[in-house]
Amino acid sequence: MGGAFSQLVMLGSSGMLVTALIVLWRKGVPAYITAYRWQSWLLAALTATVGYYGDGQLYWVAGLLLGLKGVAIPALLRTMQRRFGTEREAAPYVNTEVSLLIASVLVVFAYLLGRPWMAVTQLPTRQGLPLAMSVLFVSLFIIVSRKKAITQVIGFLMLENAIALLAVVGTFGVPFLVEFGVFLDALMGFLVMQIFIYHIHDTFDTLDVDALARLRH
Amino acid sequence: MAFGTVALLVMAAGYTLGAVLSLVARSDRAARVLTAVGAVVGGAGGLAAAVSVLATRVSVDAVLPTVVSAAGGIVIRLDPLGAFFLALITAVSLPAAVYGTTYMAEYDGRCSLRVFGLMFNAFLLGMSVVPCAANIFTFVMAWELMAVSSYFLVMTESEHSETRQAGLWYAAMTHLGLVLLLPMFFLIAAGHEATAFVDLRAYGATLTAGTRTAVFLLALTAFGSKAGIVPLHVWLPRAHPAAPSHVSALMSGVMIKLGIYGLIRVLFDLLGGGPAWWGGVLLAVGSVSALLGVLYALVEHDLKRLLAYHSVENIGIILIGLGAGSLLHSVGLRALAVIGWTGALFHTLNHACFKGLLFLGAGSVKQQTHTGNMEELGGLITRMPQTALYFLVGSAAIAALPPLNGFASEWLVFQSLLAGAHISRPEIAAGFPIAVGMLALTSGLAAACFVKAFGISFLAMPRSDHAAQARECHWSMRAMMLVLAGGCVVLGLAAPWVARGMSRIIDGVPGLSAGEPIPPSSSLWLTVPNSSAQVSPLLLAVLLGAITVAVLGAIHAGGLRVRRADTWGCGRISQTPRMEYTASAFAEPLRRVFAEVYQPTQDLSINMHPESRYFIQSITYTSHVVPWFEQVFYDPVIRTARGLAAQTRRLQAGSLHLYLLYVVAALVAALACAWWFQ
Amino acid sequence: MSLILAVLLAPPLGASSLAILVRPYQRFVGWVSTIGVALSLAASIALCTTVMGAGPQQEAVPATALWRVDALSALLALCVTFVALVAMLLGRRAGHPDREELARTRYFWIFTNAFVFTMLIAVTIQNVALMWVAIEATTITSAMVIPLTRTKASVEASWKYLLICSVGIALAFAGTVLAYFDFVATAGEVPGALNWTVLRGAAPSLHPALLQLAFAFLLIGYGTKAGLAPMHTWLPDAHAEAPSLVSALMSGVLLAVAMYAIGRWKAVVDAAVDSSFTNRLLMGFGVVSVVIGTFSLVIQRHYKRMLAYSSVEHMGLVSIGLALGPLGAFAALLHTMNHAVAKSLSFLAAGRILHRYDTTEIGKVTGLLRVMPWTGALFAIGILALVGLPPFGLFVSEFLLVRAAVVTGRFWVAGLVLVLLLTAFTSLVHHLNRMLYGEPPPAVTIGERRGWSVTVLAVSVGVLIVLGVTLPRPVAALITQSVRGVIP
Amino acid sequence: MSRYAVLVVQPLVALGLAPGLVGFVRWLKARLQSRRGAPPWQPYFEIRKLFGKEAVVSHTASWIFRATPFVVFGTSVVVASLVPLILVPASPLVAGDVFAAVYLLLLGTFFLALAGLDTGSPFGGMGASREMTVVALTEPTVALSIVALALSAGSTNFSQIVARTIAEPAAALGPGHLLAFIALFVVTLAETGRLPVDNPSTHLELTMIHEAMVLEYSGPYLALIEWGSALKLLVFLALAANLFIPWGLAFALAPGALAIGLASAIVKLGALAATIAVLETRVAKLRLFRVPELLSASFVLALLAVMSTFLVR
Repeated sequence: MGGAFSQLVMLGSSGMLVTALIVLWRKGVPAYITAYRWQSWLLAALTATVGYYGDGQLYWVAGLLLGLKGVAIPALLRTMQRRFGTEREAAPYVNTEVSLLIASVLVVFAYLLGRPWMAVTQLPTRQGLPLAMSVLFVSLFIIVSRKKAITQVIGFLMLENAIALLAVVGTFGVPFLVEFGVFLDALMGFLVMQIFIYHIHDTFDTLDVDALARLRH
Repeated sequence: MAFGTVALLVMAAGYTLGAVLSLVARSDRAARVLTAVGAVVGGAGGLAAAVSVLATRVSVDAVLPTVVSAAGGIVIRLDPLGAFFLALITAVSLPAAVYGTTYMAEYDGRCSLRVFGLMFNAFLLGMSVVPCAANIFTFVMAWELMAVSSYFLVMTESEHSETRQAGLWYAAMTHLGLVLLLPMFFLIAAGHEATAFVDLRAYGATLTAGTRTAVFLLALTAFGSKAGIVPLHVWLPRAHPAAPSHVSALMSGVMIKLGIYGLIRVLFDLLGGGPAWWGGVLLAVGSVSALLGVLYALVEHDLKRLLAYHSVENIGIILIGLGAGSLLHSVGLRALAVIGWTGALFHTLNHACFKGLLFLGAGSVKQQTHTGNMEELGGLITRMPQTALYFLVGSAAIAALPPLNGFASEWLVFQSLLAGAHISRPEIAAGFPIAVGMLALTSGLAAACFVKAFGISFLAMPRSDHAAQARECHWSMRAMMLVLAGGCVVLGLAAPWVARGMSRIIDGVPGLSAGEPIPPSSSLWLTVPNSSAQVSPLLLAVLLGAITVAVLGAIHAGGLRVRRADTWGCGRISQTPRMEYTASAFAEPLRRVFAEVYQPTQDLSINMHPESRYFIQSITYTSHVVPWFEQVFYDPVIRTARGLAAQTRRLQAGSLHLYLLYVVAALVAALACAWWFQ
Repeated sequence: MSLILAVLLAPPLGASSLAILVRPYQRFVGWVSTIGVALSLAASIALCTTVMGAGPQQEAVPATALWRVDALSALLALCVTFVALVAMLLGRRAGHPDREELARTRYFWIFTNAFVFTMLIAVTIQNVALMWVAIEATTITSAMVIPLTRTKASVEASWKYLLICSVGIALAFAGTVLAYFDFVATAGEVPGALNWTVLRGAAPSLHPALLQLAFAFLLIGYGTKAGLAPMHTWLPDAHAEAPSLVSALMSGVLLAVAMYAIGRWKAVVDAAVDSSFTNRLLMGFGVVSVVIGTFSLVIQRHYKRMLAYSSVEHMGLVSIGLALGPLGAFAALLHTMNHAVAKSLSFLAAGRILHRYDTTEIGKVTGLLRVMPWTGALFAIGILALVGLPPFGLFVSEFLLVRAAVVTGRFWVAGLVLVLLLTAFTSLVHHLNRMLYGEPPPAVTIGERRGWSVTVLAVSVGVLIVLGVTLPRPVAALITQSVRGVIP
Repeated sequence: MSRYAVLVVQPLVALGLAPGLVGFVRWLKARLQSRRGAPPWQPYFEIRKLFGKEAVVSHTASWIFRATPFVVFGTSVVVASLVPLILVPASPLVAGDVFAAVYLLLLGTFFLALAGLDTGSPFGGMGASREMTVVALTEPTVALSIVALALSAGSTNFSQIVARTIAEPAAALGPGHLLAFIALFVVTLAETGRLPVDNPSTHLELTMIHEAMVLEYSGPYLALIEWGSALKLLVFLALAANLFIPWGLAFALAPGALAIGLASAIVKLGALAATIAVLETRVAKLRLFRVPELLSASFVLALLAVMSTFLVR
């Protein structure tokens, strides 16, 4: 039982890492949205499998994950993307090759960081921990390096996914009340960011964050 | 309760009431009167407390532990040393307060006299509590209250931009004092819970040599910045002229003395004296301050700024006395050391007296002529005879001319320097003659400076119509100047009696006392133990008086005929004020002699007549003396601060990505630190 | 206990929901929220007295108890409600009705009350993860208020604030999960595991290496919210652009709530491994914050940004205080309280100045004492309190902070802090001079009535002086007891 | 009682001798320049003549102008009573020591400078400014030469110094004493306005220092000031003579000792006056900004004198 379960978990979390890398690799916002949708679906599936092996409450969590992050948020992202019609990502600070290189360095760093944890826990899903950390660092890198406001929002959402993954893999899911609170925050955070993107578009008529550099010193 | 405690309560109540009532006064005039009433009542209380302690030599204790008990609460203890300084404060603050009521009349409507009243009484309260403070928190609280309220007093005429500049310099330097005061006290009380001075004395004895040196250096800088020793005196010539005159009299005459009080209390009372080099440093700093103070006073042409520089000089003289005393004490010649300390304390009292008088005189001149620049004054002796007389008494006293009080205390300081001859170790004794040379040069230059100050401002013909229309000031102002002038004369003539009182106070402080009982000294002669040098100011005054009366009688008996005529001018028709000697001309020879010290900047511009090259239209020559140590010490500090600030501003460059990069960098740093310290 | 807690938390929630339901009568909503916050203040004072008397208050069943109020949280609740009351009394004027303005005021009241509500939850909740949720909610609610004026600057400031703080808070949640992961790995699934009392109890058995890693994440996360350098970059923009009522709340107490979270986690980590690690990190970030905060003050052109940078500096001092043992913690908590009152006073006065001069440039604001004598005087008192002059509270806390540094033998910290305080003092007094004195600009109307708001600000000045001159015994006892919440 | 009498008589004798001393210097200078010159007792006639004349006072002058002559004359007489001319006053009645004497003379110069400024004429101002510069620069030298004497004697009291030098004649010939004597002699030239610092017999106002300040005085006031300055010259020479070569001073009140004292005083003062006269014929007036170099040279001499007393001891 343990082997297949941990294999599945490994598969799921590495899948999420791959979707994060897609954002670094591709250049179009629609591609980022699909990457994010895939990542949320994988996370929901992973939570369900852990629920199957762990306690049953995680099914509800998986369902909530699927509904909110798998369907609702990508749809809102889609409408926003279509409305602002921003096809191509402006030239990011770091070109694709270098970003992927940095991503690999970050993954190695996550593994280095995760090494002491392996000794600590006997959970079958412990293989997923370093992966969760690497997804976290990669999404941080996305937020820092990409110029479009929408891409930064997607980076932030992927960061939320990474932490949810960490929770699921590390502790078989935090208590339900906390899970519900985190969902609420993620949703409200996203909604507020969406409102702000409309604000930015109205006042700056560009979503390029470099324009937001008037407040200095 | 003991009389002393009641008096202290009256003092505190007087000042607080004065502050509150003047804040809520209806009219400007009422505010002025209430300020003075509060100050006088408080001052009287303080004086009574001080005199009772000095007379009975029994300290007065009062504790308000409930207040801010976490930081140690308010603890008051007035011992003889503190009482002497409290007496000095109240002796000058009473006349200054009364003088201020009429002097501030010209500020009616121009600035808020209510706030001025509040700050004036708060300033006096802060100053009076400092000598009574008996634990760290009370001392530092009173110290800062004094600094804050005096900052607002300096800022009363805030419409002038140089007053604002002066205010900023003053605030920064006094805060530097506080910033050094805290670590000094905490170093002494290191590790122990109790912060009362009684415990600090016990801890002081057990400090290691390194900590004692650190405490000495911190104390010298902290109290030096308040007293105005040379590198730290830059605020003094800026802040004192900016404040109203009776406030600068208090600041210059009394507030800087609390720096001296702090030095004595920390170095000699809490730490109980130190190694010989402490005295050497005090002596060196004192001599340099004295000399540079008087040198810069010489080339100064604003009356109040000149007096401010002289405060630096006199603080230098006091430090010479302290330095000589502590050097002799550390070498073991304790009886001789008492002369040095007596001279220093006596000069502190004298300086408070004549500096207060001079500033009040300058205030009257400024009130009548609306200018402090000596080049525009002149001929005031005929228009303001009494102010001129009191200013003359003050000038003679500060130039240490017998039989006034300045001479007595400087004579004692000279004798303490001469006592250096008895020191066996040549490397210590060698410093004393150099100090004698510098002190003598300082007193010579001081005499020259005050001839200029009095001569140019008061004598001959008025150089501007302001000076010409000057009238004698209000009688109350003149009465207060008379009180202080009388003080100078009485302190001068009764010098031996006052010196005996001083040595009894010094005996009270463990770090200073000579151990054996004080030898009885006559009340007519100032004497020096185991040396028959003696001087009697009273006898000198009597001899001078007798001779003058005799000669006057002889001349008038022979029928003195006096005829008024024009001043002789080599056949010139009329004598105009433009022909008189000016202040800059008077100081020019000395400026040329000490050119290396002044580093004067000179620029000469000759512009030719437009039509032809051969005719000169005008020649303008300007020369300024800018104190070089401001360039050497203070400009680099300000430049580095602004440079660092420019760098930090670039940190906030506006780009969101950069900010996020900072967060990630901080995360990596923290994780590395966690990983490193596993 | 739960009744008092209900009275504490209900009013802001009620007022916020009222603002949502009632569209037109915004002035009425303003009055309701002010009275509500006054009720909460009374409740927090009651909480303080009960906590002082009977020790930490907890719900009936400890394991599943959601709320826990000990001295530290009561102290923070007191600060939050006091500053909120003062701010709302001042901010009430914002509710004058015109159509487009009406929508903006409605948002204003909804999110300000929500902001106060989330802060109160953050300090009274026991569950560490839910505390994270509450602090994340404070970011969201306060971020909504900033762009109400819809200028380019405020939109930019709000976007930066939201993004940096959300990233920071996400890292904090990662830290929380790590700690929980460590706890689950050793003690297994225990109900109520995320309550910090349980965590603190189980701390000695946890793995030190993992906890240190978790604390690194937590310090960066909550440090971003607390404005510790180098994560402080959002602070000057957000505080300068937000309406003065909200920036008073944010600068005064939101930073304090974030420091409260760091304090709670420091107690847990110190119980597991000795306090040297956390002290080293806190000291490092504290010193960097004071350095950056002070040197940003030297050349500064806008007075609201000046006040923001001074918050960075003061939070650095609090962080240094937390790293200096029990006496240092006492100084840090007293400093948080004093700073909350003084900073909110200064920001509210700055708001009134902005309202009259309509510019945030220090250079353009001259002759303040003549134009608005009362507000000018209050603004000056606020600034002088912030630089640590005696009659005000901050002097006592800085006095104790330096004493703690010397007692614990860290002389270089004491020396560095004192030099930086001197630099900050000189630059703030310099800027204050430029504003208070001189000729008032022609376009500005001279004169000011001694109105309602001036008396309110005078009350907070009175509080500052009481804290400074006669630190009352109950307050000192409350702080000493709350020090036990931070130092194990 | 007799001790008090001596205390009064000694200044009177000094007063009597002073004009004669100045007259002797002028007469000897004239003879050295092969001129007949006025007889040495000419100044007595001048003073008597001036007392008879009327005093002309400028319109702008204040009471200070009229008080200064009495202050100058008074301080010189008091200093004369302190300095041992004929008899060393052993009584404790002495009103001051060497420092008191120096500062009394400073009081006199202070008021003289003020009087110079009072009349408002540029010459008075110039004289006052230069006089105060010279006095300020001579103060350290005077102080240090006193220190040199006091170091060996252990006190600044005149009688103690004289007794000490008589007790150990060898010390009188030591380097310290010699250097201090030369330094004090240079200071005497500067303080009393002799060449090379100031030319007493000049008529060009721009070159005067001492004379410029007293330009405006006439009648009895001028007499008092002239007499006071002459007495000041005598006091300085007596100081130089009796502190460094004290032999011949009377210690007891016996008439014989007093006669010897008077004789030795006259001889010593005459010798010093002669040296001044010879010096003034040989040397020209220094430019004002070269005077500080001369005074700093004398300061260095005094400093060496003090240092040598350390090394010798």
